[in-house]
Amino acid sequence: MVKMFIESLKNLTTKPVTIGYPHTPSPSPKDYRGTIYYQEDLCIFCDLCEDVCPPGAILFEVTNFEENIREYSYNPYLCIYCHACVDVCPKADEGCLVQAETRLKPLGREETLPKDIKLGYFMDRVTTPKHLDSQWDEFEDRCEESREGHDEFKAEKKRKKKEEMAAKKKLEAEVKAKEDAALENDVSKSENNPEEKVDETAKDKPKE
Amino acid sequence: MGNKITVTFGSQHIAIPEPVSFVFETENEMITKVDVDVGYVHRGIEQAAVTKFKFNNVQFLLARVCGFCSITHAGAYIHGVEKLLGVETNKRIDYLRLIVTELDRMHSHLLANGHVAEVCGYENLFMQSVKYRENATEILEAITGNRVQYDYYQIGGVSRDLSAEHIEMIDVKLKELRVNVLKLRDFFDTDYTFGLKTKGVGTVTYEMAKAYNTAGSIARASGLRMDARNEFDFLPYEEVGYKLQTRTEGDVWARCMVRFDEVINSIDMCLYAVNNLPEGEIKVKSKGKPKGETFIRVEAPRGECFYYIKGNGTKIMERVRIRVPTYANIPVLRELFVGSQYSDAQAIVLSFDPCLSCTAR
Amino acid sequence: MNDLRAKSPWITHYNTGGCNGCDIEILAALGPKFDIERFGMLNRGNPKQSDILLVTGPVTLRCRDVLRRVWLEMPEPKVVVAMGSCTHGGGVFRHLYHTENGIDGIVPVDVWIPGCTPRIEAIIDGLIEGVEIWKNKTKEKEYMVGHSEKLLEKIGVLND
Amino acid sequence: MEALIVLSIVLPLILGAIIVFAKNDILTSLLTWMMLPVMSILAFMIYAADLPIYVDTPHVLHWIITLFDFGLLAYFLYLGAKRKSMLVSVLSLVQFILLVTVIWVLPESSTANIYVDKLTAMMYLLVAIVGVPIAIYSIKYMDFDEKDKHLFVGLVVAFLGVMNFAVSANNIEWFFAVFETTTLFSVIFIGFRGDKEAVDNSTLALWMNQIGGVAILLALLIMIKDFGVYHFTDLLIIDKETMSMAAFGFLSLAALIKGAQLPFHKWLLGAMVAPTPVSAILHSATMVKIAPFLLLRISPIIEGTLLAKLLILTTGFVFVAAAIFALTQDNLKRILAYSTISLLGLMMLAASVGTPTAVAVSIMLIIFHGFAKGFLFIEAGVLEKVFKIKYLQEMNMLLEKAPLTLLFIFFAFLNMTFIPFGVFVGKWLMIEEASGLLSQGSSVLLIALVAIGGVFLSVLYMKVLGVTIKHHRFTDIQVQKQPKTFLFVAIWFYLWLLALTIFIAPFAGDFVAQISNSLTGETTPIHADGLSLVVGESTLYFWQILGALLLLAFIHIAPLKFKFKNVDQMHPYNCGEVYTRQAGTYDFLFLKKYEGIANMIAITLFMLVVVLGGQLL
Amino acid sequence: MINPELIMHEVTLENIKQTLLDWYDVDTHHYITVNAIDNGENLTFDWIFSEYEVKNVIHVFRAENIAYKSNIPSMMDVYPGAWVSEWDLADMFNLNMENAHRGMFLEPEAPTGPLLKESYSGK
Amino acid sequence: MMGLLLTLFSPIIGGFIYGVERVVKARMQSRQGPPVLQPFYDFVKLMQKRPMMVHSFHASMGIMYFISTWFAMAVLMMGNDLLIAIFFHVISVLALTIGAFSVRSSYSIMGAMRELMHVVSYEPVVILLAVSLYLVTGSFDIAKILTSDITPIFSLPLVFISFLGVMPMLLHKSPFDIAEAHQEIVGGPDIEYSGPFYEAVYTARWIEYVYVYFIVFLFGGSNYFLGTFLVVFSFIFINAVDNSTARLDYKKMLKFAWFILIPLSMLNIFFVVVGAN
Ligand code: SF4
Ligand code: SF4
Ligand code: SF4
Ligand code: SF4
Ligand code: SF4
Ligand code: SF4
Ligand code: SF4
Ligand code: SF4
Repeated sequence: MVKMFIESLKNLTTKPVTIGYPHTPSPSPKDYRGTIYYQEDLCIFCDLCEDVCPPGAILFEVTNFEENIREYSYNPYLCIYCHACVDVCPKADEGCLVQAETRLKPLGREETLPKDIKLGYFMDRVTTPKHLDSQWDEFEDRCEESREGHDEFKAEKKRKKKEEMAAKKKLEAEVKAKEDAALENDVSKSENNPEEKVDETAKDKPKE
Repeated sequence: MGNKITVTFGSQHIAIPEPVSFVFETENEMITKVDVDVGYVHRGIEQAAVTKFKFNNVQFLLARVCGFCSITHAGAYIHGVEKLLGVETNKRIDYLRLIVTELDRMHSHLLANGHVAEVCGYENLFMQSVKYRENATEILEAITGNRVQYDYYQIGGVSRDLSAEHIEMIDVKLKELRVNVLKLRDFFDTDYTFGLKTKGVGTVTYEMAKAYNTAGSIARASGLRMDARNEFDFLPYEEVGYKLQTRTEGDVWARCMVRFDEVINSIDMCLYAVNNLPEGEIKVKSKGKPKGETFIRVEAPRGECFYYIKGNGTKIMERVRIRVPTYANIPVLRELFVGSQYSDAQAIVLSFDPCLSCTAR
Repeated sequence: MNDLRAKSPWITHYNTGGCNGCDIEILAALGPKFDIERFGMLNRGNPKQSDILLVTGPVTLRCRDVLRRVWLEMPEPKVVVAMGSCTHGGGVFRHLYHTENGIDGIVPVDVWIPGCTPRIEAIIDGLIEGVEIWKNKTKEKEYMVGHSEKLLEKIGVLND
Repeated sequence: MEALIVLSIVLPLILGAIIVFAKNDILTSLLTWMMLPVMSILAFMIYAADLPIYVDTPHVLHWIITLFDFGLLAYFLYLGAKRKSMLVSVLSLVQFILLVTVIWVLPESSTANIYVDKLTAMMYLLVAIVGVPIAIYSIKYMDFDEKDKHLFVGLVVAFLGVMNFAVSANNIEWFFAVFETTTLFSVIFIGFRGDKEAVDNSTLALWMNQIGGVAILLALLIMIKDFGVYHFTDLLIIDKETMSMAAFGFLSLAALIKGAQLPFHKWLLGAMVAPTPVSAILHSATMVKIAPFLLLRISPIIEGTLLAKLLILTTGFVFVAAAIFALTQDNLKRILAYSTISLLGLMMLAASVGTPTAVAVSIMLIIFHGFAKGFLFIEAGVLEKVFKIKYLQEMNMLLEKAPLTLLFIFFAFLNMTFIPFGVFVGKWLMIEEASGLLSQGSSVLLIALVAIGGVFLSVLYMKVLGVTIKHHRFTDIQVQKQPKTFLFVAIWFYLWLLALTIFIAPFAGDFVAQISNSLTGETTPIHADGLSLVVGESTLYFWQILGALLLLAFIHIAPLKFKFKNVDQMHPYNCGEVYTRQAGTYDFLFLKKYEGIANMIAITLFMLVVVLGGQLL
Repeated sequence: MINPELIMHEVTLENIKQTLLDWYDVDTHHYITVNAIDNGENLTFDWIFSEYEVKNVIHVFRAENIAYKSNIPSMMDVYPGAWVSEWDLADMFNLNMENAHRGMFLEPEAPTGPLLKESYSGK
Repeated sequence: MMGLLLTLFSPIIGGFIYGVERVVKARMQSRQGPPVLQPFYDFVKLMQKRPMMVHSFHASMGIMYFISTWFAMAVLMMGNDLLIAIFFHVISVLALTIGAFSVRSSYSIMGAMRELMHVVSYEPVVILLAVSLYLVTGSFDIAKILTSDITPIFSLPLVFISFLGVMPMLLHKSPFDIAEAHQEIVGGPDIEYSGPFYEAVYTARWIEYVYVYFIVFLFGGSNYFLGTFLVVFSFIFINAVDNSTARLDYKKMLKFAWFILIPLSMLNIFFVVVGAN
């Protein structure tokens, strides 16, 4: 009691330890675990980061099925800044996925929406901060669908390709056969084989 | 009826930041009955650890079982996984882990004591505790990149190394902290009104502590020589000068004092570890998927944290069981209230430093 | 007048089941180094006298109604500041069986503070942001025009 | 004038007898209602007359009264035998022997046996204005499932006559007779319901009061032996310097017992088993008021003596202790009883101090306490009968159940402690007076006792008020129907208290100060300056009186009348939970364990009063 | 790497209480917790203890092949603080636990027995 | 005239004192603290909040608390009797406790009971203070006390000390902020007030500051310089005590007041009396 009394009086006469933030800056220390930045050109789309991210703050949405273009989306408000994605990224050393020391501004009025292209893939699509959460939900569903769609698309494409190939082969074979027939007159040898192969591959692929 | 006053204490109450509710029935402020609800924070982490998360990112989830001992939860899990994977860590890793664990203990203990002072109506003491605690959190922020959620443990190692400047900074700050903690301890020790409020209040006797299998500073304040650091070799504590701290009073005040003694011991350990840091890699390569089961005990700031881990050779764990210190201390806490004053109830609760977020998981 | 008002935001803090990390930082923010009382902020702990509801955590099922009641007990104008990734979609606790995936569906949020755990500077930024929004709010209750009693009763605020 | 005095003593007795024997509802009501104007006018006329008046009585009356005494004692003996109470029998026998001795040694005296001065006239007024409405009230009260209505009302009415007689007796032997008669009445009242508890309590009251009787007889004996006089007026003219205090020691003891001072408070608490009008009448205008009256009668004699100092100590102690123990009670009537005990302590304290202002304080307290307590007990009876509420904890939400009764209770309680009401003025004057005494070197303890006791009483009342108002809900308030008689009596008291409070300055400055002047023979430094009350150098301005009245009026009428429009309503903060919870009050039961100690101290003080104060050593 | 020395005791549900009553010594043994593991068809129960100031020793009382709906005895007679862990398990595995109050952690709308394999493996 | 002005401006003066106090308190905790005008910002804020109440009676009691405190202030400043001013203060306590009792909240009811315990603790000491001032200056009249040539502090040091002891009770400061006890009963009697109604209670507390410090000022007698010094001294002292003590419970408060402060005051009075004779 008495000691604290003296300490109180002493504190009264000395300068407070309060830092002046936000009027004076208070920078994060080196290697502070801040926002994740992404460089699309370096990415090899291995999906490892999406896989490891505990809250699912990184998502890839397939935007173009034909060309297999995936778009990286990152939700900095869901991210727990755990650094796991950077650890796992094979291209992290080159700067594909970097954890910055700076942190994001809080999301409040619309003007303060972060518009940084590099990180705000998701945020850019949001017009009002309200319902950001539910939008992310929708977005998650969409990503899921797109992934499924992409898988289907891929399988479909493969099957088609295979079919085409098979047809082509068949055609070729026919031509060849004709030629051969013309040459050797042996028709019944290789008619059903290519088709069976296509079926098998079509069954296997989407399962992966 | 009539003279009974039912006081709800929580779930939203200024004295306990966590949601937990005590329903006290009081007569002239004396508590005659108490109901406890500790289930507000139940999120289903044990299930999530065996469904949603793969074994190599479960530690991020477990770190968020509780912010105060994020390091111990992740640590316990990783010790277990390393055992299942057969990874042998080197000394440097152990030392680095130890430093962060002990720093975590320091900041946690200082805040816990400060909070006891706060609910005793001793705002200034709380402020002083928080003021000095900043040293520990600043160190932690510098070496792990966050003030609370360190995510420092990784399977086979730690996420960052200590540089020379870090070591220098830690050394300076810890020495400063040591002086300040001694000063703070002196305040707690000699303050008359604080003593009135805390001495002889909420006493857990040695017998009670034993019978209820209490853990952590509650057990040690009652004279029970019980510390996972002493009983389980998860980190090289003996090398760095660990000493078991006990008191015999068992009251609120003794719990604060034990925490201060532990903080000082932790500072000494950290200083030693920082200055005698062995050389080596900070990460050992690990391979394979965990298979088998193991039991892990580690000492979290609040006491012993126990993990049971079972893997089945896949990416997903088979079972993760968490038993946390508060979980062990809740039964004795419930017994303490009846017969004490309502005005002391807050101090009793906070002196247990209850962590509902790990109790309910 | 609104500028004067903006200098006195009082806070009620409620943890809806987070990991405490955020709450530790709130305590630290009250401490001498950051001292949010500089901005007139007091931790009142009493929703009836508060202007800012500072929520942390992913909203467990059991906390959900409590959060609603606390929010309803705050008189307008008020703002809700959601702190940490938990509050946004549940953070690391997203899609667990006992959480509500963040507070967005429970009470209307004005400010989100990113981070797990956010830095104290971020808390201060978030609170200041909240105050900026709060400044322009009025006494009007935009929500639930005309059926307040009923709704209150349903939610259990009119208990007894 | 003599005739009026006799009338005001005899009329109630006769009317009481008629009521008892006629057993007719209409007659009962008629006679009782009639008594209100008659008695008031009688009392006013007597007060306005040229006082003091000595009434000479025929010698035969003396013998009748003596005979009556013996009859009474015989009855008590019979009661003792019937109820198998050794104490009662022994005390009756002792009294019997003492009485025989007294009559044996009683010298002739030419002094008139009935003496009416301003104090007596004031008591008449009190009996008329406070006592009669209670009798009226009891008619209606007894309609609620009680038996023997007429007997009860008759007794109450007759009791008023006995009280009038008691305050006019000059002859101490007569005074003994009335004293014992009041005891008899209280025994009958307390045992009225006839069940075991009632009988036990009445026996308790009997033997306790009999000790008082014994004390009076002893005093009488000593008086006759020492001075050879046995009239109050004769005592006053004896030279104070040479006087032995033994007789007054015993008289004070009788007063202390009648005034239910600790440890003899049990009988007054036991009186709670009787129908509520009994409590109302015992506490307000009659019975216990004999105690301060007796002390006021002898206060000029004992002023400044060791006896007075010891009395101050004793009553001051009771003032504080009873106020503290009142905090532990949960029965409204018991709380009121404790507060009466406590305030009686203050009245007797003031009477023992004996300076003009102190005497004025005592009178002031007698009057205002009479009004307020009568009012409170009446409302307690209403609560009990109409709303079936007896205990403090049942008084929750009185605002919804009984708004009007709450209003009255609230007002009466405010009267008991708050500025600017009479009891407060008494307390304030006492502190002022005590501070004045202080500089002359009197005891510091006196002031501390008054201050502390007053604070405890305030806290007690605030607690009770708080409990009555507790747990109010959102609902609109509907005023409930009450029997008209109850309403009339309540409004009667309300208006009297209000009027007396607004005109407290003239009332205190003219009425009370005059009585005090006449008693002490000095000028009392209290006078009215317009409507402001001036005491020595201090002034209670009228704007303060009015301001306080308005504030308090608002506070106690607000629950009924005041509504905020367009304001959101929200349930109390409950930590965000929806638990139903009980909210009682503190009962301070842990204080109970000190009650034994307090009784021990009180007994010691009693001994000291008699032994040291009476200079028996 | 940690190296706990496990001391396994095989018990059954019938004899666990008696075994513990005989074995448990309040001065030397520290009750840690009770654990249940879902093996897919049945449960395994572990009662786990440590010893004061003895290094790296963990006692495990293991009861295997427990059917889901068995009546599990409460150990509150042996050590009074057992209730938290027991009620917790009762909630999480939807057990018939002696004396257990249900709903300590789970809200009514939450899934029952969330740690049972059938509850989370999507069947 | 001066009295009237002081009364009218007492909320403002009190708010200013409170503002300074918050800064001093923060500095004692080595914090920077709010701006000095913070109480007035709070005032504006509370006025602009949407009014919300539990029920009309409770809300009106909040306002009555404010009015009666202000009235007590007026009596202190303009009346002449210190004792009466002290008793007027009880009316404001009545309004506060009755209001607190009227709501169905255990915090509020406990707060009200504790408030009553505060009264039991401080009131005797305050009355003894008035009496002792009378004793040395010969009057209860405030004007006379302020013009008497005797400086009360010199003959009443123990009374002053015991008043320093009850000041934390009057102002709800640690170690005797028992009725408010934020961490236990979240503000006690104030808990259910919000918005403009809370503002009434909040402002009434400021007036209490003026009330209490004015009583301190009386100890300076006609030496106004000394009076001001005493006010400043007690201000710093009370705040330092506030910052260096834990909250006790109501039984300890009662014991402290009854077995230390009251005897202390009585002792002082006794000495004065003995010295005078
Ligand atoms: S830091 Fe963690 S949470 Fe954030 S994106 Fe990377 S892996 Fe996901
Ligand atoms: S881990 Fe790296 S390379 Fe792979 S997808 Fe993610 S960002 Fe691209
Ligand atoms: S100071 Fe402590 S008790 Fe008070 S609100 Fe902050 S954390 Fe809670
Ligand atoms: S008890 Fe649990 S939640 Fe609390 S600090 Fe320890 S490990 Fe963390
Ligand atoms: S005990 Fe509390 S602070 Fe510690 S981990 Fe658990 S919830 Fe967090
Ligand atoms: S921030 Fe969270 S964990 Fe910390 S005290 Fe508040 S509610 Fe509890
Ligand atoms: S956001 Fe992170 S630090 Fe904050 S409560 Fe949630 S898990 Fe904990
Ligand atoms: S008790 Fe409450 S009002 Fe008082 S300083 Fe603490 S937080 Fe502020």
